[in-house]
Amino acid sequence: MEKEEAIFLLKKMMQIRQFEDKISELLGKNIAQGGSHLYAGEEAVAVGAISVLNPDDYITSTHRGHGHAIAKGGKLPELMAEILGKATGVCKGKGGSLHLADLSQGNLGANGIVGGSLGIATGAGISVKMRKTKQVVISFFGDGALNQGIFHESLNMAAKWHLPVIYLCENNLYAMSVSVKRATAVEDLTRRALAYDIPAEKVDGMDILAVRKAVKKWVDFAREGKGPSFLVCNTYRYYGHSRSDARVYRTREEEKSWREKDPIILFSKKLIEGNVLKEEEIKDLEKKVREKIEAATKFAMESPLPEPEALYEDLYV
Amino acid sequence: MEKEEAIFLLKKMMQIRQFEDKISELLGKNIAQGGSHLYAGEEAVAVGAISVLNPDDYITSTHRGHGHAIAKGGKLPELMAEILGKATGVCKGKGGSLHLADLSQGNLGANGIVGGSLGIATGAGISVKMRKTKQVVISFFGDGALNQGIFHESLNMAAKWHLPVIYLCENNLYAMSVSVKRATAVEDLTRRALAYDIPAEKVDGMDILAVRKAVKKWVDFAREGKGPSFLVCNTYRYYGHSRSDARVYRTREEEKSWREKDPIILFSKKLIEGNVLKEEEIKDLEKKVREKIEAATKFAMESPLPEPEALYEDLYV
Amino acid sequence: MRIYMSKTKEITYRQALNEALFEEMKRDEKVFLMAEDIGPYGGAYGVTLGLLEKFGEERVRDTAISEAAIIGAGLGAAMTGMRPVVEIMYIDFIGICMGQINNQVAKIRYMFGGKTKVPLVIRTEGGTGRTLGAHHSQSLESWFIHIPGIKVVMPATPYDAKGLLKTSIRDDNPILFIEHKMLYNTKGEVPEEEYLIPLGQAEVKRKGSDVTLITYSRMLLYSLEAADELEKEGISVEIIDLRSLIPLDVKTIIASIKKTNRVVIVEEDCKTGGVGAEVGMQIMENAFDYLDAPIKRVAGADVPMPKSPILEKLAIPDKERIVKAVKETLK
Amino acid sequence: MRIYMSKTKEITYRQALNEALFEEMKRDEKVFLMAEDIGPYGGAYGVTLGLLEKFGEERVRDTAISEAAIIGAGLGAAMTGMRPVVEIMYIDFIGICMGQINNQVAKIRYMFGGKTKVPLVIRTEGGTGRTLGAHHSQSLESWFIHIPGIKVVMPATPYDAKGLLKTSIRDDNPILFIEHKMLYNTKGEVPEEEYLIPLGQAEVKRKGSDVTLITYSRMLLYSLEAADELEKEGISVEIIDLRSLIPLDVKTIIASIKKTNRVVIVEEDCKTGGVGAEVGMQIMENAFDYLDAPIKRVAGADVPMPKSPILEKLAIPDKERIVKAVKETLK
Ligand SMILES: Cc1ncc(C[n+]2csc(CCOP(=O)(O)OP(=O)(O)O)c2C)c(N)n1
Ligand SMILES: Cc1ncc(C[n+]2csc(CCOP(=O)(O)OP(=O)(O)O)c2C)c(N)n1
Ligand SMILES: [Mg+2]
Ligand SMILES: [Mg+2]
Repeated sequence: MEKEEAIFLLKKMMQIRQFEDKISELLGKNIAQGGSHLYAGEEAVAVGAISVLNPDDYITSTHRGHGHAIAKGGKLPELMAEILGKATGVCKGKGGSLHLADLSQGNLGANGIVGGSLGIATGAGISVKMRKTKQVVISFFGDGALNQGIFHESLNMAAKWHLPVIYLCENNLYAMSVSVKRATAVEDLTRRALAYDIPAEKVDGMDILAVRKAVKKWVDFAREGKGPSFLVCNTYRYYGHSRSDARVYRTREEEKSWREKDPIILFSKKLIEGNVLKEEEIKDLEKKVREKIEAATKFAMESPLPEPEALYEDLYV
Repeated sequence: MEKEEAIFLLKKMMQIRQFEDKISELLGKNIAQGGSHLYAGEEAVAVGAISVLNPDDYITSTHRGHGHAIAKGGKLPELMAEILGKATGVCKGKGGSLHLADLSQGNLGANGIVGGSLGIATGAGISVKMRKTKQVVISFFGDGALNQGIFHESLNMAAKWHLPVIYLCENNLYAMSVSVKRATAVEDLTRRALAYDIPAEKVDGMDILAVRKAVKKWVDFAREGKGPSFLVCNTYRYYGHSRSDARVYRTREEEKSWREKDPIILFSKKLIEGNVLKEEEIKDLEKKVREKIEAATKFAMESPLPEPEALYEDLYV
Repeated sequence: MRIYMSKTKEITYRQALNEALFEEMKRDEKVFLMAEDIGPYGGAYGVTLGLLEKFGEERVRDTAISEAAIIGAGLGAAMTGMRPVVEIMYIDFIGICMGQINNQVAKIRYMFGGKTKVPLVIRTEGGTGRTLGAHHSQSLESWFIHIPGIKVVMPATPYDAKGLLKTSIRDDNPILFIEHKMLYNTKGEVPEEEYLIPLGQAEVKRKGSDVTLITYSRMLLYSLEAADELEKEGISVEIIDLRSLIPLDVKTIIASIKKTNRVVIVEEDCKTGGVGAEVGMQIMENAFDYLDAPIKRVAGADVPMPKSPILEKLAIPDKERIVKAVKETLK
Repeated sequence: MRIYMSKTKEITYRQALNEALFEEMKRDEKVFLMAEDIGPYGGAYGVTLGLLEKFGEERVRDTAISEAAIIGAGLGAAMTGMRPVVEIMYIDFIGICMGQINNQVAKIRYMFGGKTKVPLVIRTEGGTGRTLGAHHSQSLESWFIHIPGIKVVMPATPYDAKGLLKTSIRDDNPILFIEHKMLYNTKGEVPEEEYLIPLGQAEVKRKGSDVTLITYSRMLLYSLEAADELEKEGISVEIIDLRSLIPLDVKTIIASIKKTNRVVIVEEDCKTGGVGAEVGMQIMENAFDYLDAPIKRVAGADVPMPKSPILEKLAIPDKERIVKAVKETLK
């Protein structure tokens, strides 16, 4: 692993983690309002997967979309401002945490509806094929979204038309409070894809290099015109589902055991052991990220609210 | 096979065939109006499957529902009257061909929406389990309905809760004009069920005894509390999808090859060969059925139309 | 306005709903719940907290995220002898199961010539106020008043919430029961003993003589505030809380208008094609001659709900806009 | 009413739509079709016949029966550079993809701060007349006028069908384009050369002075018949064909009312919560002082559409009911 690349990956993961911790703080202080589903713990998935994409490749994201947005090149100040509902936000304050999007970066958007963007990803795949651009699409969604009918309809469509879409399931074991075990008869989620002859694979979602390797393989597969794939990344969200979640459906021990597999710590260790980075360099990186997050927060907090006229703008072209 | 039983099965199949031929005739003469999806060719499926049910077991049906309704004990005059929109129809003329239902017979209804009754069947399964009645449910649907999201949601729910539902796919190769081949990447439809660990099987849907045997097995399975199953019956509809269908999507040869497997002729032959029934007995049976169909048609045609007041009746309890 | 025959207690709207579910489940074992996150989690807004412990997993069923199947299965169970209470976590998600509600739940009884009944309650919640953005802030009730065969109930107070939910569960027709996210923590008096409220009866929540203000759900609270302020200026507002949109209590509305000759409708949903349009036209058809001024609608903006708190506030009626509309009606 | 600049030909509504699709697909290779049974079958009502042969399987895509994915994929393609025209075979089925239309298609541009556009046309058809029963006879347009972000177009004549569909395909906003099953075989004059019709312009389809009759889609035909009959009795009816419900051409409506002071709205959808309610209230709000009589709605019955031909006929407006309503307005 090249040093530069390692730094890039580690930095992105740190950005996400600190972004989320910051938002948690802002929510606690009521500076951020409304719902926010935090991605902390799952950083290796977004960063690992998106790091193998080209800038003009597409992703679709979820209600837990901060990580994807940052990994896909979203600017921290604009993202932070969006979450605070400011005019300077990436969606001018109209979308908020649940609707971060940036088409100029190929991010077709977070989505407040579970499974809501699966069709969009599939359609982007059609578009790519028709325009013959060799772009690929990664569709992110959770283990809960698998139980939405549109998941199944989309996979069938993608399989039939050999669309260049990687359906990437972030299996963090729970959909809100309902575990995969309680939601579905078959815990091995890859079976869903096999019903459509879509190749499927499971990967350790806490290990950024494992995610990268697997995604790279399926991205190449898609780019070569071989069609869709299905990848289940096993991971965990550190925070509750949303702010009000008392986490009664899981144990503190389970949470602890996953924290021991923390993707940032794990990757840092590997880099140190492999002599790619020194501990101080990592500390230093973390500090720099912190400064960026603080700057972004400052920018967001000092940004103006939308003007009243904005209410009626942007509805139609 | 007992003679009485053989007669019962053959008679039911003949009733359906002649009912459908009669409706085709009435549509041609514009005596029957509106849409009608004819079941002719698929008789072995409905009759075979429903013949192993108890009267208080449930079925849900489809837009191609005449066969299911007749097999589940529907009275021919009432069914015919319903299709003509008469006050004496089983739904008082409000449902028509697409909405034949008779809860007193356990028929939870035909459905104008493809896949529209899959959830209903699943819920009936929940109800049966909660009421501890040992009833079972057969959910009929076509190969096209497999591509509706609710199919997938229902199977997952049934698998998770071990519901006593037999999901029975009438695979007649086409959903309107789109063949299974063109609609889905995987022609082996049983794979869809395996995604939920639901046992699945394919059977020759032109052979009533094969259908009976398979359905009997899964009905017993359900009654014993072992959960849902998925059965694909391979069959063919003789008529076009609906009246206006020019059948450009399939060849006359293909049609002919299926007619050679006609379920009524096939079963008749078997009965003659097995010395269960004589050819004259079968001819006689056919004649009697014809008389019944004529009587039902007469009843329906002479029946009164609904009174204007009926328009506002039956909406709320 | 209400005189209680029995002792009362003060509880929240959330508790009122929880009590209604508890009492009806205890009374009738055919009643069961089926939805996402209603078990250990207790529902997104805590309405079902504790019910799993009391009634077990068979009667408090956590499901996968499969709204269409939840409704479909609820219907199937309702047609075959059970009385399910299902839930769509936010009304914003109801589009996913709109086919099931519109074509199956609402139509099956009529299509089948009245030979079945569908005692199914679909609980959901709607409205703005938590700056959750366009996918968690909608007020979609007007879609459902346009679906013959389903009743639509929208309580604004703990008293109404409990009494109407209990009645809804006992009703043999399908019912869409829409709560409001900003009401769960509001408090009100509720009788200690059991009571029911018939569906289809609006309630005059404030007597007045100058203007009839028609509203429902959370907008009742804003309307009451506005009326208090207007009273100081000598304007007397009569407030009608519809409580159920289907059946709609036109009688109570007309009776009030005959007295005031002026109408303001306050609704949180977006204006075009909203509930106020229908209510307004029913007034037009039944009381045109009593109107001394055009009916006014104070309604949500015709935009998806923006996230930004400042825009969200602008997008829906508030006290000031209501006060202004009432005054304009009096000009 | 129309004066043609060029030579015309007489074609059916079906042909008009087919020509519009053909011309736009030829003009712009980004335009493609995706739906059930539009290929060899040519669509349930024959609108896409011949297009597969002309443009191939990539641009005329037969799909599985997956309405939600059809809409979702159409949206994804529209956001990334294509101009899909998708189809929902009957508007009755649109509930299945209502979540995709309401939450995704209509809202995404606004939610994303205007940073995307969604040039997506959703063609569908609605209405009664073929005694197909409750699942194939609905008029659900009013749900969509309550969804900010999507335009709703409903042509009644071949001329309008062609011109409006072409404009819709070129529009950068999502459009629900609703045809009527009983209009496909109707004929009308259409220019030989290319033309477009702007969205949001109602058309006065008949000039008159006594009553303003507002209608759209198939009800235009019944309204014209009624006006002919009324003319014999000396009653002069002005008929406005809305053509698009969103945007709604309030100006043309008000201009007419200022002249006639009387309004009848004729709509095929069921009355409660229907399009007429909104149109009526906009008149109330903008032209109350010009009204000499209450606005009348002639609308569908509030029931699921019954199969029986006699009941179906009773359930929707006909010439007689329109005539009667116009006369009542004049009393
Ligand atoms: C259609 C729909 N149903 C329910 C919800 C409420 N909800 C939001 S997130 C969530 C859980 C999603 O689980 P999963 O897909 O596993 O993603 P995760 O939250 O675990 O990242 C639920 C039920 C929703 N937003 N949309
Ligand atoms: C949701 C929905 N989409 C489309 C249709 C139109 N349609 C009616 S039947 C049919 C084909 C159904 O195919 P299949 O399920 O295989 O049943 P079959 O007609 O072959 O018996 C279609 C597309 C419908 N009724 N409902
Ligand atoms: Mg999850
Ligand atoms: Mg089929």
